[in-house]
Amino acid sequence: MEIEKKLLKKASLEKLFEKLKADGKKMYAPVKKDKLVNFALVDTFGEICDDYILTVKSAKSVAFPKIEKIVDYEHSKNSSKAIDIDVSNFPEVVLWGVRPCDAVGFDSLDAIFTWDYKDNIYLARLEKTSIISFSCFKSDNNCFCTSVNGNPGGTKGSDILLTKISNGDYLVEIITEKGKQIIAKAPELFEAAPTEEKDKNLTNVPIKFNVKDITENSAKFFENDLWVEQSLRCIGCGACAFVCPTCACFDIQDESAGKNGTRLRLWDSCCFSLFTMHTSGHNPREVQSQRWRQRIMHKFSYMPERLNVVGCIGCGRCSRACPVDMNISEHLINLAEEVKK
Amino acid sequence: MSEKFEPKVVAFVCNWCTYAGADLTGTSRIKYAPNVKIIRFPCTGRIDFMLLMKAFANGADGIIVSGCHPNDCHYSTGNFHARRRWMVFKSMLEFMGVDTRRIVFSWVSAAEGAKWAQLVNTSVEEFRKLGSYDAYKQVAKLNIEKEVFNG
Amino acid sequence: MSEKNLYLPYSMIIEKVTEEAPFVKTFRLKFENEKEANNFSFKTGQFGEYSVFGEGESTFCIASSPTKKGYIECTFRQAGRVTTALSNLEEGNTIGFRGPYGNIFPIDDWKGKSLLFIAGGIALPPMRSVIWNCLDLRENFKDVTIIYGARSVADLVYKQELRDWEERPDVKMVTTVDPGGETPDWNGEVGFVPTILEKTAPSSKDTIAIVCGPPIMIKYTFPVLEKLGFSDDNIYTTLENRMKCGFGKCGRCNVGKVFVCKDGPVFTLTQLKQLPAEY
Amino acid sequence: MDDIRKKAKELLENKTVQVVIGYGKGSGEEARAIFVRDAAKTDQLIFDETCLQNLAVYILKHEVKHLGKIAIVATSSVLRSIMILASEQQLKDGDLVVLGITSDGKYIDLPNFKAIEDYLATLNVSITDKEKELLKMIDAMTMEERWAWWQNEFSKCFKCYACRSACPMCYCPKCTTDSNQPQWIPVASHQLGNMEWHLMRAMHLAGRCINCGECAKACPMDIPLNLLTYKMIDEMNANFGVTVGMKPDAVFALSTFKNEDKENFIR
Repeated sequence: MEIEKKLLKKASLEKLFEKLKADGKKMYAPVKKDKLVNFALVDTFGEICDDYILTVKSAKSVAFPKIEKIVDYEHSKNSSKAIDIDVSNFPEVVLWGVRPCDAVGFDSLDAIFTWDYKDNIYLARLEKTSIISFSCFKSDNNCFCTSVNGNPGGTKGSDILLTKISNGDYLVEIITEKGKQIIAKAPELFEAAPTEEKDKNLTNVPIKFNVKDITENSAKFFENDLWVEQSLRCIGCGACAFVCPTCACFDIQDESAGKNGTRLRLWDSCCFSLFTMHTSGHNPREVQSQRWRQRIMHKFSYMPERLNVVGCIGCGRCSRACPVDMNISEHLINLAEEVKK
Repeated sequence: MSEKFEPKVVAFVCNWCTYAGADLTGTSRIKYAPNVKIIRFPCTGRIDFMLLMKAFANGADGIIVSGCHPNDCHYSTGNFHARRRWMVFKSMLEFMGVDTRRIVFSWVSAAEGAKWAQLVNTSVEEFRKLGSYDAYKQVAKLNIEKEVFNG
Repeated sequence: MSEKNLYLPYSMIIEKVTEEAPFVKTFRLKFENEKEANNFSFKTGQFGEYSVFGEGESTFCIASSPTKKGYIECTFRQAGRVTTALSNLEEGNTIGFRGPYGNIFPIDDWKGKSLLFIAGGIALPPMRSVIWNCLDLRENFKDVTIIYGARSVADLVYKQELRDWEERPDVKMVTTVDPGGETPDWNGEVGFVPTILEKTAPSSKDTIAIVCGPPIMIKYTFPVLEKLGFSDDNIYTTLENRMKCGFGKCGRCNVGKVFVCKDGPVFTLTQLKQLPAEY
Repeated sequence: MDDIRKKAKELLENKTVQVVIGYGKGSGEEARAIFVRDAAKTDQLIFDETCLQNLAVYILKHEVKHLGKIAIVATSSVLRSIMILASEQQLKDGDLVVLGITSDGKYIDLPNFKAIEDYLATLNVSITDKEKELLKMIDAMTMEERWAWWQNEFSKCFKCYACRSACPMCYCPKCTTDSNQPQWIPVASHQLGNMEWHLMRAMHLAGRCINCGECAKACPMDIPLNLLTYKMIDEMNANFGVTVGMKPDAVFALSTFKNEDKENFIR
């Protein structure tokens, strides 16, 4: 559908929030708590934080949470049965204050969760989610969305994108049907689109490398000393994967209480040695450099080749969260340079 | 009027002293509170702190840990080692806000059948007064939707 | 949402338990729900996720042949948490099963050719499915040779079937045990599989070789096959990697860009040689 | 600092060591760990107030060990970690070259464990006033408040295990939390799983933690995990009179006992 543009007065933003809230939707927005800004359920507009580059954790948990029930079961010595979960009663959610990069992240998740087999749980959660994004007016050195085909004002993945213009009002871009329905809840709040150009209100994120250099030459990289060099200081925690908007690898675990139990899907990370460890003790990715290679290759080689999408949206969260300063864009620049050798 | 609350109590005891002591309580026909489920260990030194936490997670309202008196350990020093660990463990739990009134440590020898009965009775009475350990049970319960929207 | 829950397993009743070797058992599984049974089909080479509720899921190939209707079989060795729980189950108990997943042995393409099966230890189960499939369609193939080895006589799995194959005039069956693993009344071969393969020296002419076994056996078998004149395209094997989902989402079974669960588990040596050494 | 660079260069040139673990410029404000293997690159080594990481975490890392003999730029945290690793038989005297450094960047020659022990004895290694303050704050809370406070902190955890990975004392090849027979700690990052994980971690570090604070620094969710282990240090001091990580041959306080250990909590 063609993007429709409108104007939302600064003062009307809260009204829009109230309208959606009154509509019975769960509002999920960035909240500052104990120094960190993260998405959380909010009751009032006042709780929402608007002064942040990015939340620490990504928005993915609304459709791919850290713990997700996938099957219920009953079990006893003589009878066991699995019980399907009811995806129809997932709540309607509005994801408010998403950054354009996070919104694009759902594209990568979609690609994974619909690759031949369609994951109905993820899809059901996402279907019930409306994404209201806000363009970036701030960025830092860790941001590199423009290097991976992104843009601080990109519309892809969002249902509605709001860009703050110079007088404090918002340029509203209605991107999807879902977005249209949201606008329809409060049509009186919206006016004719402003003439002011959107781009001049966006932060400037310089392009650091050409992603095609990496995705198209990845075959050259697999056997390369670079991986060891880059990952020597990596301590093998999962912080990068857990804050990442596109990391979708997961673990499945059962938890029982008496006769009843739940099969859970949990976030997992390819940086953990246990991730690929066989029961026999054999581990195909035995050392950290192999696991680091997997993380980068999965995003920049395997996903582009198999799923037609780059598995990284350049938010830089992994670099910010890393306890040992594994800076992903720095490593990607290295890789891009390696091609030219 | 609801039924009177009866605490669920788990006792972690060593095989050589307290278990034998509890046995003596029975053979001496001394009655004591039926709330307690006894779990026998080779030695108090074997009682891993995580086992106590598992008891709480599975609905215990109180825990009794008991073994041989100092210098009576079947393995000479198991209870001395256990004592140090309990000390540290107890203060860690207190620091985290776990209700340590619900964990009773004791020494009961194989000859102290009466002490065992008294220990269980007084402990159960204390646990009964404290009521159900709901704070812990809340945490132990899986609340998926809450976790989903916990970001 | 019309999509089905991908993670919801079928309920399967354990119809028969066979003790194959120490710590190795075979379950014959029957669908609890008849409708599900009728809609279910699989092809040889595919695998599934077997679950014990409360313990988790484990990945094994389907060890029975698609030509044997009405049930599936799996053979597993008690090793981890799930397989330990499985081996404690009895006939009549229920387990969960998801599948079939993965690609297949292209037996239709093998029509008119000779077949050479080489297996070691607990890797006979994936092979057994394709062996029975081919034997049940015996007229489609020329010579059939099976070379199977295990550490000791006790460790040989499917002992009755090994005898059945031995007795068939249309199968050349070679059974071997590692040196030291033989019993006084053992009348099979003694020696490692690659050595016995070299000794048996089957012809490579118009022959497909299917190899399954522990990595070390595979490593020493391929050069022998090459010496015998097998081309990489005519050598098949199956890969195993840790899996959780079975359908390309959980992200742990990939070897380079290849996902064992979707692109495998069956690979030709040609394909294998293109993969990075990460399995 | 120049002394350290000179020393590192010398060690690499005469092939005494194959790698020098030290601090280098990071991508942000904080310095990062670097692994210098080329004598010509020793000028990349820096030391200032941004050099905070406890580098001892790399001593036992497979790929670092694989490079050959190690020299390590050692702040007092690193030195104390080395003492623990030595007392737990993970390191022998002479396994690595220690390039001691004071908090203001002066090189100290520490040729062997004895020298480290003597040097550490001159330092004040008690917990800082700020740490004491925090402990006091929590100690002053009621039981219910403490429970609520910690549950709120634990609710942020998503089990990335950065706390474990960043800790030089967490070197077990297989962690209790990775064991599934039995499943000691739930894998899931829910309330119970998080609490049990942090309790277990703290208990397994009791009497071994040297208060470098890496766990809390590493936590992407800013959970003040080190409070748990500070508390343990306090306990060790108060109950057993032990300051952890001062001697290469110290006996782990929880694998020994005294007849007169306090038992006023035992009925």
